[in-house]
Amino acid sequence: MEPSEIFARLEKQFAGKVSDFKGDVQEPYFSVDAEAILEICRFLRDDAELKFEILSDQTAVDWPKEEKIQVVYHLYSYAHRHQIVLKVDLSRDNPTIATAEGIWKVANWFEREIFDLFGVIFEGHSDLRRIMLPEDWVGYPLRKDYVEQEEYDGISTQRAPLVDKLMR
Amino acid sequence: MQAYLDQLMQGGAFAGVPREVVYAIGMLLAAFIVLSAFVAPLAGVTSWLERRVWARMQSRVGPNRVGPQGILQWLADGIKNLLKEDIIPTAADKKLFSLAPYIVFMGFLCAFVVIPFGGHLIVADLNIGILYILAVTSLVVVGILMAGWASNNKWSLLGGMRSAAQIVSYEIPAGVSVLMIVFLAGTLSMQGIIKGQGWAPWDWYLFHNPFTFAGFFLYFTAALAEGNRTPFDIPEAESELVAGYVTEYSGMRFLFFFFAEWGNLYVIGAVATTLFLGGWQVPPLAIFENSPMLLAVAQFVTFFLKAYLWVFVAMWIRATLPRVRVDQLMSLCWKYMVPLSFICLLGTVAFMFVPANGQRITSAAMFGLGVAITIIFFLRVGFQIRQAKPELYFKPHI
Amino acid sequence: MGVASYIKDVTDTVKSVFEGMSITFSHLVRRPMTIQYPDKIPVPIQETLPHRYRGILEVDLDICTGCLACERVCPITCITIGIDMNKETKQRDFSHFDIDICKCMYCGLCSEVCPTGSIRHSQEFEGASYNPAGLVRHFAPQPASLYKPKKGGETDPKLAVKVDIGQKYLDEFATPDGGAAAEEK
Amino acid sequence: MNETAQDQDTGFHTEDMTISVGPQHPSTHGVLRFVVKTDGEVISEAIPDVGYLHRSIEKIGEKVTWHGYVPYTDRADYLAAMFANQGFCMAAEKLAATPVTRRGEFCRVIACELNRLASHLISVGTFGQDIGAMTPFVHALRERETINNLMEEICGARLTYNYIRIGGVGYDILPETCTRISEFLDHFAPIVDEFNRLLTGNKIFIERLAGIAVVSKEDALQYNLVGPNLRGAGVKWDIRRDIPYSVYPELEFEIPVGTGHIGTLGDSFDRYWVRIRELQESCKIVRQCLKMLPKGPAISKVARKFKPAVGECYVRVEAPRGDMGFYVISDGSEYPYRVRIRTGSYTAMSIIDKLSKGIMLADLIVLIGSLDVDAPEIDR
Repeated sequence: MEPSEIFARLEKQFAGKVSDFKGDVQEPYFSVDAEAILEICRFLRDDAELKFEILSDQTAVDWPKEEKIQVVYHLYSYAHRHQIVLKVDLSRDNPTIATAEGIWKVANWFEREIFDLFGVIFEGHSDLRRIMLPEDWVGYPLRKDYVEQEEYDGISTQRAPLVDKLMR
Repeated sequence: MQAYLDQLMQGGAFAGVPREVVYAIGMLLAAFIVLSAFVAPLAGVTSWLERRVWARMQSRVGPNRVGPQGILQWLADGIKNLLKEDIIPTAADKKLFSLAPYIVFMGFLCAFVVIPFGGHLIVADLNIGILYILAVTSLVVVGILMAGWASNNKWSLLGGMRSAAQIVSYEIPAGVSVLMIVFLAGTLSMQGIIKGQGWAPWDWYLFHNPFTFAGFFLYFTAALAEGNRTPFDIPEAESELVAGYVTEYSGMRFLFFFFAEWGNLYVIGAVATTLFLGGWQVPPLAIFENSPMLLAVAQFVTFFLKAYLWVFVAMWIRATLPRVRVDQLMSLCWKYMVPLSFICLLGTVAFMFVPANGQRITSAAMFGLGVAITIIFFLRVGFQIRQAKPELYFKPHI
Repeated sequence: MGVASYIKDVTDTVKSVFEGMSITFSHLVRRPMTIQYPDKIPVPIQETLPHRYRGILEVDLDICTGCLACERVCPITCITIGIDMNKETKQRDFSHFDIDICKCMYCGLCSEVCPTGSIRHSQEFEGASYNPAGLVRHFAPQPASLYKPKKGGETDPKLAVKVDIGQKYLDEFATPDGGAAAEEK
Repeated sequence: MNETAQDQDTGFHTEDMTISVGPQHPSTHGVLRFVVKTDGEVISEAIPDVGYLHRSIEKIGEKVTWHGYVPYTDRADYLAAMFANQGFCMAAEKLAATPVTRRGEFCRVIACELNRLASHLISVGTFGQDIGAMTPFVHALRERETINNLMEEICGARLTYNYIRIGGVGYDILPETCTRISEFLDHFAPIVDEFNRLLTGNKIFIERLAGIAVVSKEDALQYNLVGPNLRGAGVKWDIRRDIPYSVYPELEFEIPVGTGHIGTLGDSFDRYWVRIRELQESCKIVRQCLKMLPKGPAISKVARKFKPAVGECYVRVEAPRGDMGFYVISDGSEYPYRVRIRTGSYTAMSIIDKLSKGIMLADLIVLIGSLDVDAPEIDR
């Protein structure tokens, strides 16, 4: 199924909850309302014509200028060999979204990583802990305005450069 | 030994010293000589040879720097380990922790008492020799369990527990296989068993009948398991249990465990040789008749080479096979080896009623089978070499 | 468990062990693959490395034009070049040309962009040092003048040799075609 | 604490033992850690703990230029660096609509498949070592060493290649290198057979693998297993064939799928066996590529200041550990806006928690080895 058809189908099913379809890019995507993400994901997975049984990738992108963090879902269907990208915009101050763990189990770890590196809270997640960084790390490194803490457990996070600073 | 001391005392030596003290000092001296002159180099050289053999089987070179072809590597390793810091973990049970290596070591060293290196070269030809060996080698399990428990480490504990289960289970097939030979020889004495066989291969118990032939492999497998060798090295399985019961050991204590393991290999080979391979029996050549010294040397060399062949086989098996899982180890023992060894035992007993002529024919046939298997094996080795296309062996830049 | 499968298990085990042992035994008589390092080879190890080997960076300052292309392209910023105006000769001089080998990840980007082949990967790879500062290579210990390529080829014979070495390096290593394009011509 | 009915029967009080497997453990390849709760030898739970090798490669991607990021992608999975190179370069080419020369594509495939050989060899080799067979491990590494030598000849590095560049490949494969590669392949084919006779056919090895840690097809899809792990579960899915890229459509190769002929479909043996057969398939691919290698430049003209158009793309490549996805966003500047690397080991690691329930401690090692999880790829 073509991405535009998928979008049309979803628009019919979930009027007003999906928007901004972009079809003329490399991977066509559309935006989804944060509240509706669970039901749309479940529909995408279970509908016989769509059958997106694979959550290829789930990640987030920080857009400080637009004041949003975008959670991106890359879905793929082995049965129908089509793919679609969902984007959910969240506020940067309090990014909260429902977990997709119940739909694709792999989302468990993807969401942990997003929580770790972006600070997005996934409501209903069974095990929302930091995964890459230590439990007591401060800040969310993949946010654009992240500043590394100066020391961690008494160890400096910086190393003095051995060669002089660049003179460009 | 005792007779020799008696002789000395009659000659007037050690006047005024109580007889028992002389005996005790004499035994200690003998033990020291055996330990330092035979067992230590043996275990050491075995460790070096194992690494070399292993390396060659893996297309490597192996340790070849210390001494000619690296033969003194074991000395360097020993000195290194002696100089290392002896660490006893704070939470360990200090007494048991320090004691365990010695118990393991003692278990294997005591076996040397009854190993018949030659017609007269034996410390004590006990009339229950083989039973004694089975008994003292089981002491090892006490030491290993002690090490595993006293280390206060979960890996060590798991290793110790595995070892206990393993060694106790494999005593049974090993014991039954030994029993087979005891029935045939009618004695438990090591020298008696050897004297029951001849110098020629077809006179060996190995080729006595099909059941002893199978029994030999059962014994060897069970002995490998008792010696914690691959494929049964699950107590120290380094990819699962880090190092098993030796995880917390370091320096000399660590070395003692491996000393015992490599020495034990020789004990396995020696017992197999005694039971199945005719021991020190040499052909009755004319030159031996006038020279007991030469005879003793020939017997010692024969026995040593036969026993060492099985040490080599154990190294070779270690280089070849993966490790079994702990439950598979148990099922291998109880489902396969125990029934098979009992079948072999019954078969041997039944075979004892076969008339002497029939026995001789069977021996010859079994010897033929043995030779055939060896020939097939070497043909297969040739096939493997041809199959790997050595002419295409890829040469690196160098 | 049937008797047949029981027997099959036993024979399978015996057969596969036999097979495996024949393979390991056959390796006893094959040539080992390893070599004695670092001695016991007829030539120094550096000479056995392929031409494109990316070892520790070296700079031939005599033919460096000071274009700073390597400094800009370095993703890890381990190269720093300082160029000052020499007041006496009114020419630009290198004040320093340092490479932090600690940081360098041997990606080869710098030697590819170099127009004269002055910065290049040597065949050297043993870079152990007692402290990190020992791994900083100073290629311009005292101020040195920049190289100016002359039209119509280099005339100074000493420099000409170096220019040729650099050009040869560029042709054989840094050009993406690896000489294949030249072959076609 | 886990009181079972048996405890009440015997009156004994037993507790679960908590063991920390790793990060320094001989068979957690690299630095993985599992908090394992066991009842004796039987695992009741193994909780993976990752992050010991986190090098923030995704963050670095936002700070270096497009060309400069290629050597960093090497480090994402240093056992199969070529694929990360290719994935990122494909993403950049897609964004900037840069053409790739035909010779460049073939050079890429040759290098990638050689790299796949090297990666699978280390995977099956260390798998043997985990189970206690040391000799196959060294034999596998011996062959990998020759591949490393070939790689050194092709691009000058043994592990972190930085070979594939935006627009093609950095260095052309020379004719003499081609000869050496085909010589190596002639030598390698019988070695794989020997490896099979030595290890794969071994009864103990089969017993250790067959029926252990079975991944059903549903689980494989739910947990998004990819690559040999997915194919081992019986799903015939290979990016090279199903979402074709590069010149793979022109090449003939099979996609090995788990059959469950020994044990159960989707068990450890199937995953292992898929890898072994992929070795042979990769040899086939390299042979074809060497024959078809066209003349021409190896890289197309790409600006030094590479600035792709604003946009985003998601590119998949079939790495040895499965689908490696590169989600790259460009804001039109000299630096990528966001680079996301989605790796096969990461999802494979997340299934271990589920599969480890009720297996033995020794099987956990088999499970880790058969999923071929690779610490650098998980943590990035």
